[in-house]
Amino acid sequence: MSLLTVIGLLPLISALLIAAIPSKSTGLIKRATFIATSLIAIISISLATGFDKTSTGMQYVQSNPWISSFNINYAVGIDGISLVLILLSTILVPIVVLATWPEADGGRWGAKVFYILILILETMMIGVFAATDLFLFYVFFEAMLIPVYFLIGGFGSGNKSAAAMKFLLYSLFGGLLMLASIIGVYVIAGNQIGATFDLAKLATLQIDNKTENLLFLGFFIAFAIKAPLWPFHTWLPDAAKAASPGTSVLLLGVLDKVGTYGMIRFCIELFPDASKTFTPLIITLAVISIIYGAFMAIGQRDIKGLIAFTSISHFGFITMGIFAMTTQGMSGANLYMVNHGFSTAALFLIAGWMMMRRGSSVIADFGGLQRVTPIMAWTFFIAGMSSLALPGLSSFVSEFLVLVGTYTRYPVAAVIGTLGIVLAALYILIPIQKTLHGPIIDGNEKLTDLSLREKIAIAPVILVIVVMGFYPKPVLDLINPTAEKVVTKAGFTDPAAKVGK
Amino acid sequence: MLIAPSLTYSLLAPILIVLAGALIGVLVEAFLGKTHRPAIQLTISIGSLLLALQQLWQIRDSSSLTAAVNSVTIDKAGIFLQATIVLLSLAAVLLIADQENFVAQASAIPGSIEERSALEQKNQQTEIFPLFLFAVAGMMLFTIASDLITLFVALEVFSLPLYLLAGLSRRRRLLSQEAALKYFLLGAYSSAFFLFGSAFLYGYSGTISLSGISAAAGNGNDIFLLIGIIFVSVGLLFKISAVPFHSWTPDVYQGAPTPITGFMAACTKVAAFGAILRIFYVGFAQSQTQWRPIITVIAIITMLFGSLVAIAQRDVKRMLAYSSIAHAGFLLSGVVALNKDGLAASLFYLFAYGFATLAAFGIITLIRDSTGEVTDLNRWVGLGRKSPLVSAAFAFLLLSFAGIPLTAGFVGKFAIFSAAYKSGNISLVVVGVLASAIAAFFYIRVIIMIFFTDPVNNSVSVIIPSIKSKVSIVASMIISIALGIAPSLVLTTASNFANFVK
Amino acid sequence: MAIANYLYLSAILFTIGAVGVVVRRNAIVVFMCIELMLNAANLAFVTFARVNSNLDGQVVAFFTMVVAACEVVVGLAIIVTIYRSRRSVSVDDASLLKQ
Amino acid sequence: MINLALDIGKTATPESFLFYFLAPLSVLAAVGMLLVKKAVHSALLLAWVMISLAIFYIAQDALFLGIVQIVVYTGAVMMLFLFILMLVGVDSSDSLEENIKGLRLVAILSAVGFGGLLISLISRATFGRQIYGLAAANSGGNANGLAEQLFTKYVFAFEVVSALLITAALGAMVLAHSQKSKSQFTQRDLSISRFRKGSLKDAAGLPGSGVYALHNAVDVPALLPTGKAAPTSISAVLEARGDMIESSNFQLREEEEDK
Amino acid sequence: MTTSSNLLWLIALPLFSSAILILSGKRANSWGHVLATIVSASSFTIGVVEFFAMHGRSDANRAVTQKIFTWISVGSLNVDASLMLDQLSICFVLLITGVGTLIHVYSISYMSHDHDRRRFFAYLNFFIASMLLLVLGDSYLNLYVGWEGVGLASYLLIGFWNQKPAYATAAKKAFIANRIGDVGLSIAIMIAFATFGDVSFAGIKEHADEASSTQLTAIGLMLLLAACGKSAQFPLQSWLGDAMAGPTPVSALIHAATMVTAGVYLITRSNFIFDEAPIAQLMVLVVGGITLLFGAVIGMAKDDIKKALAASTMSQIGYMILATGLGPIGYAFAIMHLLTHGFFKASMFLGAGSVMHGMKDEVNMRKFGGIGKFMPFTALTFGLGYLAIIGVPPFSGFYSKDKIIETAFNAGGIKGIALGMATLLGAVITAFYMTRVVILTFFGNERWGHKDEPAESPALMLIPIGLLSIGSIAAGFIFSKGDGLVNWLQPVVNPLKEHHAEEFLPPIIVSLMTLVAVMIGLTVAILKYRGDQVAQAPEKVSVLVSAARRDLFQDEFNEAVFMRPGQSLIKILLNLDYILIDGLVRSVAATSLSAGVRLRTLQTGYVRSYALMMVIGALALVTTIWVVTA
Repeated sequence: MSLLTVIGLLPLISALLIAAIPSKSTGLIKRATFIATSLIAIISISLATGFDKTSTGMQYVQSNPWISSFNINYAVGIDGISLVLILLSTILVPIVVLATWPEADGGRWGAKVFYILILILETMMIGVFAATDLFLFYVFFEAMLIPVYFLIGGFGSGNKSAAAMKFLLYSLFGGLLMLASIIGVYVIAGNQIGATFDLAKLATLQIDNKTENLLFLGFFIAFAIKAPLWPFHTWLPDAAKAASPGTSVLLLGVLDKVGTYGMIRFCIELFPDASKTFTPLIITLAVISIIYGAFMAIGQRDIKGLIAFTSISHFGFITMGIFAMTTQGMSGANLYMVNHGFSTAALFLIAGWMMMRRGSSVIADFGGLQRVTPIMAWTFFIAGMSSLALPGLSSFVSEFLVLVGTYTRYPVAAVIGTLGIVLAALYILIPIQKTLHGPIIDGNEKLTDLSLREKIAIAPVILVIVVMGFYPKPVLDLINPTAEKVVTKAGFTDPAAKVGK
Repeated sequence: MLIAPSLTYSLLAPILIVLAGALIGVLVEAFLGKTHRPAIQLTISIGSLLLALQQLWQIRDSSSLTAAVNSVTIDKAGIFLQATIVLLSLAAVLLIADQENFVAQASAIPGSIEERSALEQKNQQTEIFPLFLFAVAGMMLFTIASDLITLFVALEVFSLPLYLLAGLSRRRRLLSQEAALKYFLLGAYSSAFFLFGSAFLYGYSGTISLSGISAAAGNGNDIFLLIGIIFVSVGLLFKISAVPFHSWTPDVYQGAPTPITGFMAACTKVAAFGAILRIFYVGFAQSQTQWRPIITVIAIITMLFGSLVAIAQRDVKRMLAYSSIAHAGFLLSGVVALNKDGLAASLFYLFAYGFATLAAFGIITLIRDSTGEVTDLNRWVGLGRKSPLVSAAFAFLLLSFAGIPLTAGFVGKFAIFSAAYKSGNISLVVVGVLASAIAAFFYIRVIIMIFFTDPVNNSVSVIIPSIKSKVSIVASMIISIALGIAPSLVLTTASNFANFVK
Repeated sequence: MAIANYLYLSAILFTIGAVGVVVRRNAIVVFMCIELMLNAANLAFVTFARVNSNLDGQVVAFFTMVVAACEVVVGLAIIVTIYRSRRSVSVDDASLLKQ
Repeated sequence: MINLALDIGKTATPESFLFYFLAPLSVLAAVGMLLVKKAVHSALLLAWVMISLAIFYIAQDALFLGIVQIVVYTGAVMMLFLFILMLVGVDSSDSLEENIKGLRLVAILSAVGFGGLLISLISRATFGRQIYGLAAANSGGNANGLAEQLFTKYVFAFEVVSALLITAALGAMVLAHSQKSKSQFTQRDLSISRFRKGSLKDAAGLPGSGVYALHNAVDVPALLPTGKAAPTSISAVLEARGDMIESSNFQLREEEEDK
Repeated sequence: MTTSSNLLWLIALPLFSSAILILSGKRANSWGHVLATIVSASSFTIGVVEFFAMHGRSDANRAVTQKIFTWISVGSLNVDASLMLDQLSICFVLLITGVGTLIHVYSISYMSHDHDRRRFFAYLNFFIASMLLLVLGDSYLNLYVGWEGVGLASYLLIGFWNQKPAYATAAKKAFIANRIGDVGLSIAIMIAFATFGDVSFAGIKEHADEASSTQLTAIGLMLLLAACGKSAQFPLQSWLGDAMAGPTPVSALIHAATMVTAGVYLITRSNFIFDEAPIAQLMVLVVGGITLLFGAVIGMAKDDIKKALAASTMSQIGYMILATGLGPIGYAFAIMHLLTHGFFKASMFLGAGSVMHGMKDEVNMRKFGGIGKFMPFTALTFGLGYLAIIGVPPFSGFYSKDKIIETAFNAGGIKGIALGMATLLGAVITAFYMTRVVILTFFGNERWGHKDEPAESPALMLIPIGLLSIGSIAAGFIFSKGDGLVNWLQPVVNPLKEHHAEEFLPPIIVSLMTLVAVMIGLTVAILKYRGDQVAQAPEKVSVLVSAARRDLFQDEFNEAVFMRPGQSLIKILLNLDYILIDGLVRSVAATSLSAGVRLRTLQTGYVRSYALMMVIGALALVTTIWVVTA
């Protein structure tokens, strides 16, 4: 059994163990979950240490027959791209667990169910990034929706059931379109090389243009919904507003990355020609997302809605980087996924704590927090700065790579995308001014600053944000070979510099 | 001089055993005191079904066109379908045995003193068991019948008991009787269509055997063949509740006693699809260019219609009825596929759908208030809080119907759509996918009602099921879950058994 | 006269039966219309038996009669039950299950 | 493969006379079935159609079927219909007014279309083979021929039909047979139970109908014409045993009646 | 190239000190300011050491580098986190750390009553670190980090008293204007990478002449945009006035002496690009010229002493930018003016802070008057700064400004005359408004309207002012002595050692013209503001004055052109998102639902209509085959 499988199974096993704890001992449940997920995070780091950075092939591979009639295998393996995303998931989960102790009690079914759902979700998140079998991926891709659905519906606030339903239906719709495409790929594979879902083999298929375009669209729309790209985004703000902060962290931080990850792993790797055909369209959508998301974020009154729309803008950057088809763009987009995961996590967790203390998520209800709760304000500020891609913080490196990578191929898109950074300043500074600065608004005088638990939860995130800003090399080293391989395999080479080296 | 026909009894034994069980049941009704009847009847039913199953296992590799002269074809697919029916029936009979759902005395006028006293005396209408066994035998025969007359007889053999059983609900008897009347009238109506079509098929080919019809194809003028196919299809499409021949489904599903609804929804579908598959794969395969577009259109309409109308339902049984209509559309894709994959996929789908349906209706029997089952969805609100386990099970089944991965429904859908795609019917795949999305809407809405809405103050509760119901529901649930996670065994079996002897 | 005339007759009778089910409200009459359809089918069978020069069609017709008889028993029993509950045999009165 | 037009299958002239005479009549009867108000009339018209069909069967070399049609169908089945009609009220007449809007129009239109298309289709069709008639098949007699088929080729279906018959019987019983919910008590049972019940006062049973007494027991005094109780009417043995009820309880009380 | 391991310490010391102050929270209240000041002084010391080390080396070997680690390496893009100290950067290092240290000292006293003083020092240190990174970075990307870092520091310091909404808004405004500039820098880097495959100064410099002028022009224009943002040049000038919301030492350090001059540094540093891109260079001149007049005009009408000084800063930076636009010869003068301006403007700001300190944070000059006699030291040092800025010889401003005016005239042709006249006009106005400031503040009647007499500030504040004043007096002379600075910078900014093609006017004439210009401005101001003034600003003023008071409508312009349309766009988008995009989604759901509801009515409950449905279904099928077989 591959270490990957072990790591994937650990959360599930933990979930079973948690299930054995009586619901009433919530303290024990929380601690146990935290310890379990932390251990998983630590073990998962060993994936990175044992990872051969020089190789571009899949590592930690394991393949066992699952549904032999369709030649479906339980096949997992990771390359650089998936490794960093798995690490992102496993590291974020304990943080979310630690950060959400009170929020877990506030739901419909109590902490036990909350953490069991989170653990199940963790297994699926690992699975979705590790799967090298198209069918297996799809299974995780769709099954993941269910725990999230219950997390939103059961532990959210506001119009949660409608939001949960919108989320699920939207994603399901996309997923079903993808299913149609998967079936198409499967059948074509059956005709050409024998029925298989093995990604490496599927990448060798010769598909006629029209079919390839349609199949590509099936995949792409699913991923565009997942990673919300304009105009498939409307579920995200609703879901993010309704979901509890911990859920939102996982939803925006990890789950939505499946969309952009899928674009790389499936859209581009399986359908290089169609990718080429659709690149202009996709880049356009990405640019619209960047600007649109930013404008919408500026217009939000609700802090969660704001973060959701900023994410739409960020996903625009990621998509743009992916489809720029340059190594910088691809690596940058990958790094962006990781960085966005952490900065959004920070934003959502702190926003969650703010909202929990204040009992409101309306930006206007805050004010002067810097004076009342300086630590909370600082962490929020740093997270915000990361979100607007301040140099020296993690997002900058990735955003810069994306822009530079895009510019070499699509200068206009890159320039328009760059305008997004002004809007980013607006959408971050306006809420910062309204929440942290200004006079202390009535009702905020007695808010308490971060507790020790909360500090412990947020510290690693802030640390990652800062360290990755200055020293992204370890992660880039993991990503680069794979990103280069993807670009090369899709038939692209970086545009050469006009002069100089 | 009449030469005595030779019947291969060993191959017919599964059906004969069930029929024998039914006959013994009738004798028990006639000669035994009523106190012991329920237990004995149940034992007979289970016993005969198990024996039939055992016999099916014995003959699993057999194949014969002449087991009963030329009336039936024993082949792999037939055996799989029969086994599916028997297995589903085993689960269904346990639900049926929970007599709480059935009328104490069918002849008593609803609301009469007689009815009340029958209830007080805890009378039981144990004739249900032999009727049930007759229906099972008819269904088994329906899947292997290879000439039109045997098909017709089998159709009636399983329909007549169902007409009767549909009217035997303990509560809301007027509705139940109405369901029986509707089912009967429309069923007979569709039989007439079937028969009329058979006549034309006979007129076309000079024979009533499916292989004969197949062999005669292409002899020039196929108008009679087409009329025959059309009318026979109407009869069969009625049984699988394809639009526009579906309209009995919601009414009958709602009115019939819930265990019967479950039995009907699961087993009738298997039997009818078994027959349809055989007829189209064996009898009409040669004329596929004519009927495939027609069935494709019907499949599309059925998927969409079932999914759309289900959204607007407030009654859980009606909702499942429309869901079953939508699933009929999905299954028709397997018929249209007209290849081995399509057959295998259909076999798996029927198996998986059958158990999920049985489990779902089994759970519905548990949700009650003081006046009996509560099927109004508005009153299911907040059930998740009262009984999380049952609600979770029901939610799981709904997700399976919706085709979420890691459920059997998904595997089935995948199998059937990939077969349809392989046969070139991409439009079916696309519409099927869209319909699935629409369908997900109402399944998920029910989950929201159950889990995410606070219970209003009403007295709906989940009763503690009898051991029989429990066994049935739990077994069906286990099969459903197992089929989602590890479908390989059944898929492989279905694939191995996906073979019609022509 | 063409043998096909029997088929025309059969088709006409079948159609009349089919429409009868739609237009009549008395459950018994409705049922009789179904019987008419079965008879029309039988006529077709008998005619086709003649065309096909074999007796299969007649055998089917014979089976149909037997089956129809059984159906009549069950059907009328159901109708009687309904009548006893509702004092009406109008199919329109049995329309509580809807939408 | 012979591809011959339908009109090759010609019938003999007498048969066409028969057909042209009976077929319109049977169509008329069938249409009449839909138009007449009373169900009984419908039933009779249907019987007429069935008899016509029987004649056609016979004309088409299906002697046995023709007879069965008359005996079983027209004779038995239609009688069953009539019987049930009697049961539910023979005068029950169907109002012919339509109460589902538009249904009748649509029904008639689709019927016309349906029939028209069918006829048109049949007219286009060909049998595609030479028609030899049933002379050969019926050479051993029509009934014999049928029997042979029935007991060889279709023997299994024939056997299974028995299940149908049993189902029908069982079904009719389930819906119609009323199990007596109470077993009949005999006089002896009643008597025994009376004496087993509590005190002896019930042992005598209630007074017969028409007796204006409140009690009819050995321990209750008779009433005199004045309305007074007569203690002497009670057996001295009972009095000695103390089983006698105070007789004054039973006097009619005038003052109460005056009120 | 020589490597040095000291460079990292230059940055690391203030950075860590800043982090320590932030992280240790209130515990650092007692010693935070001391640590910060010591650290700043240490950086200065390192700078001095490096300077002398550099001075000791030959021209070619003066630059030192230090590679710290590989920062970003993807494909052909390789950016090291590496620092480079050359003749140009050392000027800045010394200015930043030197003035910075003095201002630290000043702030210890100035901020002593603020309970958040520790945080203030943390920000200051953070600023110093960022600014050093800006000038030490060896590539545009490294520069960019410092560039945004100083922006952030500026944001934090302007908004230091962010409990006042107006101050918080000012901070935000500054950040956003800077961000617009950053877009320029980003795009410039992108173009540079696409063109040269490199983003380091050295790499680009090496190949600059190979690139097409279009690309270079594009890069140059984008860099200019960046410079406009950071240096408050037209059209991104509007934030600087509002930035005076920050504590006065901040205004002195960041918004006068150092950060706002980063644009000048950027253009000077990119001389290899601008020298090859004449159109971009022309634009630099235009921007510089407009801004120097723009700032000067605003400065005439400001009553807020800090805002008047800010306007002056804007105008002076306009001079510098203009100088950088003059090509290889101009850079050194730009830097010279930058350095001298750093001294005198810092000293004046600190002086203004001292006045405010004495006047209970009053900033309105109309409520000052006659302060000179109460705060003699402040008045004196302010006066020295004043003389420097208006360009009275031999004060430092004279040397630097005069050179710029001279070089402007020498640009040749109409361009030269126009630029020269502009710079001269600027000198007139500068003399006018600075005189106005001095008169209104230190002379005339006392108008502060309360009885508390202003007292001279504590020594801790006065010492830095004094030291800076020395700079105001002497710097110009030192720098220009023997063209010391020009020669020092020559290897960096003018490697080809270009000289004036020809002199438009002899230098002495230009100097005289400048002096005359200064005298005109001075005289007009004295005439206008002699005698007693009232404490209220006059209501009825000329159109020009009221326009200048409102910053020549810069905010109104931004509001009308960007903010309002932006806001309505957002409103439209919000509605669009809900009505159109989400509406589409919802309407799909609603359509399905209503289709379901409608189709449901087919289920009438009447068995006959069900039968009819079947008939119609069968009819449809029959029709199909009828059509097909026809």
